[in-house]
Amino acid sequence: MSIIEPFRLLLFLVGIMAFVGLNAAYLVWVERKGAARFQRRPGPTEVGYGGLLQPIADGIKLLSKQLHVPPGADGVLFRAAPLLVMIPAMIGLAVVPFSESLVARDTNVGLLMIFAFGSINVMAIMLSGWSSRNKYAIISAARIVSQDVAYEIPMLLVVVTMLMATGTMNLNEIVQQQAGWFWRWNIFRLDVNPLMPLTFIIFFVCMLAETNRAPFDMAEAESELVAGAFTEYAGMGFGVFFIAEYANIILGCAFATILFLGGWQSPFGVWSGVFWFLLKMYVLVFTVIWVRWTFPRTQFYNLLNLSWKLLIPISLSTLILTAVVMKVLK
Amino acid sequence: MDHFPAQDLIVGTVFLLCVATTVAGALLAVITTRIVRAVCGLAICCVGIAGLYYFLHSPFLALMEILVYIGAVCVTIIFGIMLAEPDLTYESKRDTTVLWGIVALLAGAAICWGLSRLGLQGPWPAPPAQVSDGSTKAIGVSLLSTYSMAFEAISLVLFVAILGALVIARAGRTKA
Amino acid sequence: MSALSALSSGETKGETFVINVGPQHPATHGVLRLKMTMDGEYITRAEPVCGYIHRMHEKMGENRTWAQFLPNTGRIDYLAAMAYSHAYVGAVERAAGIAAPPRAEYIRVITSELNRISSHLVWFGAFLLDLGGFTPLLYAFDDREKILDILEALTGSRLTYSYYRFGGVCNDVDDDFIRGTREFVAFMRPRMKMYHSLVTDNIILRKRLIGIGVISAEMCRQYGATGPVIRGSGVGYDVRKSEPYSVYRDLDFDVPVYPEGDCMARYLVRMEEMVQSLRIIEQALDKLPAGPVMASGVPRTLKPPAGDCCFAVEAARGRLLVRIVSDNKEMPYRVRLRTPSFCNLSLYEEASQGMMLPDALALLGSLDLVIPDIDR
Amino acid sequence: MKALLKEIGSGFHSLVTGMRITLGQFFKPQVTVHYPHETLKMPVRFRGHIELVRDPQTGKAICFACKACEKACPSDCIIVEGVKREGERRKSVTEFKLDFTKCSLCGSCVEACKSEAIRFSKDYNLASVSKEEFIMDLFKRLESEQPKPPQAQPEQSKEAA
Amino acid sequence: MKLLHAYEQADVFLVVAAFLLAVGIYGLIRRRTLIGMLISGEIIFSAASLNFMALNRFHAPDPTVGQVFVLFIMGLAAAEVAIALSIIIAVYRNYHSIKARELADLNG
Amino acid sequence: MISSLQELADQFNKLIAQDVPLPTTPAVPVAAGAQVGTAAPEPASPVQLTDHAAKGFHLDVRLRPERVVAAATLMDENGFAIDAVTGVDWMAEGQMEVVYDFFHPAHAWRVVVRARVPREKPELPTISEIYPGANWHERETHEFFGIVFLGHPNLTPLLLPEDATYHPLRKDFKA
Repeated sequence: MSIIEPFRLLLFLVGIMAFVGLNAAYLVWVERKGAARFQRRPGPTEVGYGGLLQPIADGIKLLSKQLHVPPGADGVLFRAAPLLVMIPAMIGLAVVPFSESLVARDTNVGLLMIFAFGSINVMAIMLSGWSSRNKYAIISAARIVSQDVAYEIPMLLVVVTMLMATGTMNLNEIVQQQAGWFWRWNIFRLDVNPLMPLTFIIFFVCMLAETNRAPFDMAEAESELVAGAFTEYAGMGFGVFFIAEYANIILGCAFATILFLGGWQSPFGVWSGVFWFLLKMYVLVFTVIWVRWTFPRTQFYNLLNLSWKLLIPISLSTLILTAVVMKVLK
Repeated sequence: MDHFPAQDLIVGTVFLLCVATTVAGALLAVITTRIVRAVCGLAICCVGIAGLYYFLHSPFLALMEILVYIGAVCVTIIFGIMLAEPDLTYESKRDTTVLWGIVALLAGAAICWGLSRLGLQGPWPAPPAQVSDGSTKAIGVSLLSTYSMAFEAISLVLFVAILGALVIARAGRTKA
Repeated sequence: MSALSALSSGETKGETFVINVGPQHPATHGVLRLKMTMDGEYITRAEPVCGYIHRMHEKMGENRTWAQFLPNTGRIDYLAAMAYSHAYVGAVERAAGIAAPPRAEYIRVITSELNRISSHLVWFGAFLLDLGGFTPLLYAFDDREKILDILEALTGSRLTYSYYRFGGVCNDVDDDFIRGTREFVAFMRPRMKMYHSLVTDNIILRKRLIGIGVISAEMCRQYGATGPVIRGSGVGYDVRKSEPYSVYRDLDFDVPVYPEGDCMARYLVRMEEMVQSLRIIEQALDKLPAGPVMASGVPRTLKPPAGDCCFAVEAARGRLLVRIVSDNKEMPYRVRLRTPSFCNLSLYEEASQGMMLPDALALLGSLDLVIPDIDR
Repeated sequence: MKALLKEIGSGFHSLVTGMRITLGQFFKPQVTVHYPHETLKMPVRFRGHIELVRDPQTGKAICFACKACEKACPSDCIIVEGVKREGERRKSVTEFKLDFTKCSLCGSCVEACKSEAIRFSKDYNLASVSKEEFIMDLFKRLESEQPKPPQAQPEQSKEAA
Repeated sequence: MKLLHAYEQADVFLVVAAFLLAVGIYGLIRRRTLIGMLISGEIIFSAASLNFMALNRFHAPDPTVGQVFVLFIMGLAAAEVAIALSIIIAVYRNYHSIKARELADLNG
Repeated sequence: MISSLQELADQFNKLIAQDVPLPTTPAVPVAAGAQVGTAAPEPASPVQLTDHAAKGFHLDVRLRPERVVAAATLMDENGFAIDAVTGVDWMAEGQMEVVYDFFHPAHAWRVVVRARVPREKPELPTISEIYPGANWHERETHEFFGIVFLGHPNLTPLLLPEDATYHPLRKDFKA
């Protein structure tokens, strides 16, 4: 360990926190503006130019509110849940290579790291729902578990497929393998698996479900469960869940970019860098927002049907296909 | 100077923190009266153990510990609590008689003391020359070569467990 | 879900628990309350509790002159106020033996049908909102705004029009109105196609609506459910056809009927009805006769001869019946408003049994309830 | 199996179509009017609260307190008082109270008025923190205004796109 | 500075593992509900895993064997939890209690 | 199943044939100030075909309160749907009228069934067993008029507050 390493790590940690914070704040703005554009409204305009200061105003508002613990709730868990929900995104982003050198911790098990800590997310939301002592919240918590468990399986299968194709769990190496023109990206690696674009779509769908975004926002389902697991949260408790939602979207989109879209590689084989990574990631983030403002919410059993009857069989077959192709053809 | 000044101090402290987390989590898991907090204790304990694994040069297993224990075991248990725990997480104190508490405490202390003695005094073979590099490749190779039979057996056990769980859980259900 | 049953106190038995949907809940569009006894996410009993905005319009009718009660009729179903005025005006005209001139009748039909489209657009948006789709709501409101602009220019108000009078309507339509309405009709047709490809064809929506919340024709008959609810159950009952009032006899339109009885059927009935309404409006504009818009010789203070009579219209939500009893005085002896939402909601308890919570809310949305229409 | 594949295909197609439509709307101009920066012009028949009309010749209120509006009002929110002064043919109004908290904007009063002495204002920006402000004396309001404004209601609005 | 290099001594890990086992057994005896017992059981599993890992690191000739066994233990633990919880739920359905004592009539 | 309204009228006639004739009360009260000529002519028969264009319904049936269930069964057998149940308070005559509206979903038939109960003891059997939709209508009629529907499963206020003891649509009710 060199003398610089701890400082570098600290710097990155601060950087990631700032990145997550800023992104969460401004993705809210993008989401509101985007939703407004899809619905042909102006969106926020009053605070700052084009409403650019709106997230700050919202943040101040949330900060100035009291975190109310409902009577009968489990106060410790109720307060701990918002903290817990931030951990996975923070740790996950620490292993994400934004560019060849711009990575907080370049580890050999980066891929596993994102998944391992991602599982804390489920537990955090479940605890928040449980500890609120609210019927809507408990229904929501039960939904979240079934949903996340159901979608973790196809997602893991897809990732295992990618693991077979890349042969490494080091995210930086995965990106480096995709250097060159854009048909070298994993999503177009049809020589490894002819169904690669489909695999990407499955991954994207699972990511939407894992981050509880529309059309899979069963847990929040405001027309049924008011605000689901977050019903009882006020002030910054709610704010943290809000930030975590966007942090998880960022992480999911960054992960998809690395696995499928060549990370920081440029589509033309030259001038690769952090710019391309962010561009690809934000295009995916925009797609997430776009999907949300287009579709109605799925019903619970449809969601599980989709996972168990469609996504899992397809992702299993792509896994087997990849194994066969790689064993037979190589 | 290619070493950070207090590197030893930091690493040592982190290790001790891991040990403390493990111990605290385990104690929380068995002492608290609220069952959900007990699960949280288990989760904390697992985080600590994951840290210990990391210090044992096995980051892969550290992450698997978190993935399996927190992501699967703890979540499943909380889910089970939601389905089956009737009186909102409290374990009533009445059932735990003082006698049982003392018996449990004695048993725990005895086991702890005995095992520690055994562990500390045991004639262990000499440590290997080279330390494992924590590579996942070696694990994978041995899983699929030396221990492939056990691997298959475990997968069979998991499969049967899932089927069994489904059958048992569905048995009392009226609605499909 | 026993943790939940531990949360509900007293009224639970075994595995069930009670949740309150409403009176303040995003799914109830107003102050309706549903007391749901649930087993997990399945509903064992959903009891509607209404009356939160009950205003006793029927008693108000007995304390006002015949003409003074007219503004009230626009405030019962605020989304389709024209039909309610039409029913009341029709009943009083029938009792007093007044006949409105043909131009007025045509204007009534045009405005009623415009109002029906605007009401269905609100339903469309709100229903999609119940299902978690926000964007179609805004598109629907954009279209509805065009109708409201047309009606505001004609009547002076956007929701509570108070436009009809005993013996006619209070303002004549002008060329702007006719041009604006024709433009709207031309605009709305491609818009409906857009809705179908954005919403109706959507696989998520289809999965959520097809086969969900089936209401049989027999159940509709026993509960007196009417309008799109009964037409979605395969019965082509429409007051405009079965008891033709105004000039509907002279206009050519179809009554859309879907036999499935599920949420999708009711959805499609309403979507189809909007197209039919456009057809009616177009024809009525073509046939719009010249002449006065008020009958002559309507007395200033009306005293219909003693007796009772009814007038039924097809409001946006179904059969609306106004029964008046007169004792030959300035004020009605009795005004009875039989509103469609009341009867449509009454079958909810039976129809929602055993459904999952989100499906039950889809069913609730597909009934297209307006709360003041239930509570009056 | 074939049906399943067909459903998957058509379902996927429907999702793509939906996203194409919303993206198309994304690039279209917005349809909302950005109140209060933009306002709409109220139509001629807009029913706001009522106000008294000034006789252009005399500069006084046309209303002669016949109380037709008071009778027509279903909500009892109008109180009109008038006196018969010496040398005048008709009564003249001294008090015209509108309890706007009760008014349902039905327009019966304007319709009942035979001499067109009341009309609807085009004012829709009505807000107050106290209830009393909506119990307004329209006669006093008329008196306190400038004697001869060409239009009682200034056109402060502009046509929005 | 022995304490700061504790992570390089097998003894520390073995003592922690022994402590975890003891805590697990304490919990197993003291807990009255099935889920509480399950949690204690998981802690005992963890103790075993930790022992495997420690000995693997410090004393085993083949550095993978311990890790492989810990992976197996994790698999078994997951299976155990799945089965145990389904049994608990089934028991709850039939007895409306998951207190071990109240299930005594399962004995006969 | 009937094929014409005349048949239905005959069935009703058969239904009430064995009853003692109803007391001859005018269908509507003639108010003190009104001219006698404007009052509706008293129907000769309790079962009467009416002109839809003038009245809004086709068949007007007056019967004794005990016959209400039989009448509802008759309507149900003939495929009619419940339209509404409501009351009218004829205070001057010391009576309350319960009005049952029915419509036919397939034919354009509208039937009105009326029964009068004394104002002091306004009781008549419920038809909510036959038409579950009548349940809410009867609850509403009960809370507004105080008419008791015997055998009704849940005669609690529906629209009024649950502790309401007053009946606002009675003519002697002053808010």
